[in-house]
Amino acid sequence: MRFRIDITRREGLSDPEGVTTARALGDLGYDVEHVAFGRSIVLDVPGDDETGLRSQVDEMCQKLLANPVIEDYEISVVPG
Amino acid sequence: MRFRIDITRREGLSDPEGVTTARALGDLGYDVEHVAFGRSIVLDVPGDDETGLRSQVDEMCQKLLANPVIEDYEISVVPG
Amino acid sequence: MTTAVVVFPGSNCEHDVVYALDALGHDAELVWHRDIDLSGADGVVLPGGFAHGDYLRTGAIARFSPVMAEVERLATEGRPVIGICNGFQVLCEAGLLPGALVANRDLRFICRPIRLRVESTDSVLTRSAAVGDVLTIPLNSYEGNYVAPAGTLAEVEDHGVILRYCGPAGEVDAAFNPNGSMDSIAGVCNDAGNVAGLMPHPERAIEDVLGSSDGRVLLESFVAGIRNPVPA
Amino acid sequence: MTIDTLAPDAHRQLGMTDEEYDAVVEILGRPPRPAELAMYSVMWSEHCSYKSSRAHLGRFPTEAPWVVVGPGENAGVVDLGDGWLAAFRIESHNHPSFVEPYQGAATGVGGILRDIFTMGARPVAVWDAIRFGPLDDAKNRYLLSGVVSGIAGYGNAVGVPTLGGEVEFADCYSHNPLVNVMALGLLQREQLVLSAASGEGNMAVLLGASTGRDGIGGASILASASFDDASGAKRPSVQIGDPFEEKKLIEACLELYERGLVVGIQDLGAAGISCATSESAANGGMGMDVDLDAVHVREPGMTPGEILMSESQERMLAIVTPEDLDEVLALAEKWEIDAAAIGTVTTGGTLRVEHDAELVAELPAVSLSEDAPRYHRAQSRPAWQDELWAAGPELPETVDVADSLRRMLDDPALGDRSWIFEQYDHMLFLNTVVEPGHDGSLMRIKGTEKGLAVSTDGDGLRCYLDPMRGGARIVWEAALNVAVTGARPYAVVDNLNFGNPEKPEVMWQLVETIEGMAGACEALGVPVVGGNVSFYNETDGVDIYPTPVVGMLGFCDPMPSRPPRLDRATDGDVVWLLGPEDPEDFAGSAFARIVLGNTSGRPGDVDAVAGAAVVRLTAVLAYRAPVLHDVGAGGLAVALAEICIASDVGVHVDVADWRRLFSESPHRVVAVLPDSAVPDDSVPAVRLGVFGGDVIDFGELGSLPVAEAASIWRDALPRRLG
Ligand SMILES: Nc1ncnc2c1ncn2[C@@H]1O[C@H](COP(=O)(O)OP(=O)(O)O)[C@@H](O)[C@H]1O
Ligand SMILES: [Mg+2]
Repeated sequence: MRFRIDITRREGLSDPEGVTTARALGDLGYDVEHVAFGRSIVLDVPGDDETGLRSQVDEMCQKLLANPVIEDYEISVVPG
Repeated sequence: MRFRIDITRREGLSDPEGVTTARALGDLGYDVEHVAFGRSIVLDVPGDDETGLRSQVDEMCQKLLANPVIEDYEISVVPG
Repeated sequence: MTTAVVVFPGSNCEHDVVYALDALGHDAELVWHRDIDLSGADGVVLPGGFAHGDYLRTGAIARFSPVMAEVERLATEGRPVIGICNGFQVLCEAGLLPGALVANRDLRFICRPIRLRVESTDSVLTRSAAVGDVLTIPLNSYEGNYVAPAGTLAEVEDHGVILRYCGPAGEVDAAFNPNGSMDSIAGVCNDAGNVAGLMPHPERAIEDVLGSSDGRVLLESFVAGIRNPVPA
Repeated sequence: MTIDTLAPDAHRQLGMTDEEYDAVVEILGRPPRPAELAMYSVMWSEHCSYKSSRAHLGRFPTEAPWVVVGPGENAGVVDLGDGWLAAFRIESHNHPSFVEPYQGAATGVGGILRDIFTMGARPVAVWDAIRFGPLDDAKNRYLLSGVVSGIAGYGNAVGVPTLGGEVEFADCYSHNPLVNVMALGLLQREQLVLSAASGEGNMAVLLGASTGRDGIGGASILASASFDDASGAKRPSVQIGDPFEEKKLIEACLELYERGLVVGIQDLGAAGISCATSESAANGGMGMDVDLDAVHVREPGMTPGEILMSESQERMLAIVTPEDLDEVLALAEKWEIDAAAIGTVTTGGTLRVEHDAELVAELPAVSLSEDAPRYHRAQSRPAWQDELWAAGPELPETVDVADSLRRMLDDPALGDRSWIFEQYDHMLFLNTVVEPGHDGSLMRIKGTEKGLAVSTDGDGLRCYLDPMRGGARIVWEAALNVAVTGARPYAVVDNLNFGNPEKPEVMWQLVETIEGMAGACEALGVPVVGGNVSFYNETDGVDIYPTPVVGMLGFCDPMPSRPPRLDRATDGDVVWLLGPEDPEDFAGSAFARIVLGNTSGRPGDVDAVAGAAVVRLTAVLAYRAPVLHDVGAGGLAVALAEICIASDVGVHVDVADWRRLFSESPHRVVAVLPDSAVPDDSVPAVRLGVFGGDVIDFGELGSLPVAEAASIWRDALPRRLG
């Protein structure tokens, strides 16, 4: 089964990368209001029991893939 | 309007983050088959003419946000 | 005429480059990235560092700095233009050099002297060296992993590779590839040879008291290139 | 509840005692406004006020003819001659690094760098002294990797090389890692700037990053106060470092100094704007009117209290004359950083803070610092101390020397540390003459003959076993570590990492440690020019080892043209052991810990007279010896092995008594000399043997091939960290 994890910086924490990129887009003459960066991870886990696998992926996020202290994450199933 | 850009490493080009993460997950005892890393950028562009704004965002990607030499990208509209 | 050492916000090796060129008796001047007139420049160095914090993609934002239009002009006119480390990444992003640089294989920053084998002397960085020379020069990067799509790589292999990571006897082999670069590529040049980039820092290897002087031959090549440029 | 709606009696939640609260009422002659209470609670917190340690720090010697600025300012400053000054300081970022290792360590680097360029100096080097729990626990591996990449991620990107440091492992750091970072800067005498705000009508300009809600109270007890949770999980007090912003801030500030545009300047740290404004005003004997509406905020709807207390990173407060204001703002624009005049210097010493034309604070600026409480907390010698001393290692008749050496070389604290320092740019600026991987690191000052050597040293276990002796020994070790490069010990900064000061045992440890360190500094004639105290390093009531860390600055002029290196021993070189030898100093040694599994006993004492003689001779020999290496953790055997591995050559030494190989008595140096002439008669010198072959050969006692030793040693960290 193919899962997709979307990881974003938690609100209230500064996002220097977003700010810097927004400024760069402005210098290029684009009018953008807000830029936020995130990471996405796509992984295939053998099996088809969605709830079981999902909780496994959630565990992976807690342990390794995301940093719960400063990041929020969302898990979704995507077509393999 | 809020757009979301998903950027992924082009097939066949090394994705060290993916490879290393797959190994790390294996070490933690998880059975994952394939891990691919990507980045996502969410940005707000004033206006509501989707096609017009979309091509503008596409231009931003071509020019700055993605590196066509090694990356593919996908643009989608997301709820603001 | 002096050589322009471009300073982007976040650059940090600019003073070292000026110091090294000076040690070779060559004049260089710092140029702020917003300057748009390099008519006085006989050559350009894009130094190492973290232009714009390396945010978004290393080199991605810097390539749009106002000064880059002039850098491209000089490059197409056949003037010597080199990029060191972050400067190399900027030149790749700007399309003045082929390929791109991504995160090191082990996802760790690498700061240590490594060995390089000279692959070609048809570039402004290597013309004073000899093919097969083995040079010890410090590497200092997180995104030093050279990649290029199959087609591009073939062309680069054909006439663009100037330096490869190697072992003590010049052997090129995965064991001596510090960061996973394709074909152990450490430095490349454009078709004309007047634009070249490399990940290691020649300016950090110009005095024995710093551990090595092997970087001199590369910077001497650049200086020689300025005195009589390769025709475009 | 937010800072702005604090009930006046909320002081307890802010970690203030009733007595401290009464003192505030006394000072103000009325109950404090919410913002005022928040300011006092942070400024009077242990972290900002040193209320438990100040009474004892006075014990350190702080004077010497070459001291330009002693403790008290943002960094200590010493004179290097010919107009050159060096500014340096050490800081801890222990708690934040446990909460979020990457950002905690990164912002630790950012903070200590600001302390340096606040003085007018260009930061040129960083050192990191870090401590974790054992690496067989995944959490500790995660913390180590995170801290190291945080230091690398910030230090490399901000463009300041990390020239060295140290690392130790022990159970007591498992839930309380220690991350101490030291930074050094260089400046010309006329560039020296202090934090004092002077000149009525001068402007206070806030430079750098915008002010957000991050890290409010992060440095103080406020972090654990209930308003922090109430303000929502969305606002953790974790701060995100932005090395790019700091790099621009450094260049902008240095240009401001160069053009003589600042009267005074102060970095923003704990308690953000409230601390920076009150301290610069207080230091100048002035007051200040502050307008919070002028502050560039990152998030809409920030309350005055949040703006005042925010600990957002990468900000500085410069005092400039009204005439220069425009030039200052223009320069900030050139470097692409924000700048805003947020205050005016006033006479009378009052700090007045307004927001929306409303008065949110009005208090005597000095009262936040000078009137902070001072405690003489109870001290008592721990009941366990005697048992600890009695339980020292039992030395067997014989030991398997080769196998013991193998096990010690495989220890993460003794093995190759390049896994760490090769992630740090340690070459930028072309000053690094002796890079990390030897003893002290040595940097040149371009355009002069001068050299600076630095070593950071701590020894948690020994300081736990005997705080006074342990404290003295780390100073003596640091002194030898710089002496082997040819430098003479010149000045010291210290970072005192301790447990809960409300426990008499911890206070005893602190006082003993300071006594030991101060005594050693006096014997060496080195002043302490700055430091930092980190208390409350305890988890579930268990305190860490008392862990002082010294940052020793050594100075040489001229610098040796070919300073000693571990990799310069060759066939036929004669190897000597210099200094007094005690074959029975095993308490707290690597051998006892690793081979005997014993971490008790009483470490041997230092010998000031002999120690000083060894340091003196070592610094002299550095001008002709190819290799000098002090004998530290692991004793003589490990010191020799390190030289053999680095130089890829064997050695043959004959010592009949195995204990001489592993004992860790202080004041000893291994000296490699090209000839067999006795080095000098001012210190005991024993001819140990000769280099050659490819085996580390201890004669009767056993031997180990250099290649095998090397691969074990090199793999010690990688095999654990991948
Ligand atoms: N955390 C660290 N960061 C950078 N360098 C380190 C670190 N730990 C150790 N090193 C380097 O490894 C070498 C050996 O460290 P150490 O054994 O503590 O030296 P010594 O025993 O002489 O004090 C030194 O050059 C030191 O700078
Ligand atoms: Mg040492």
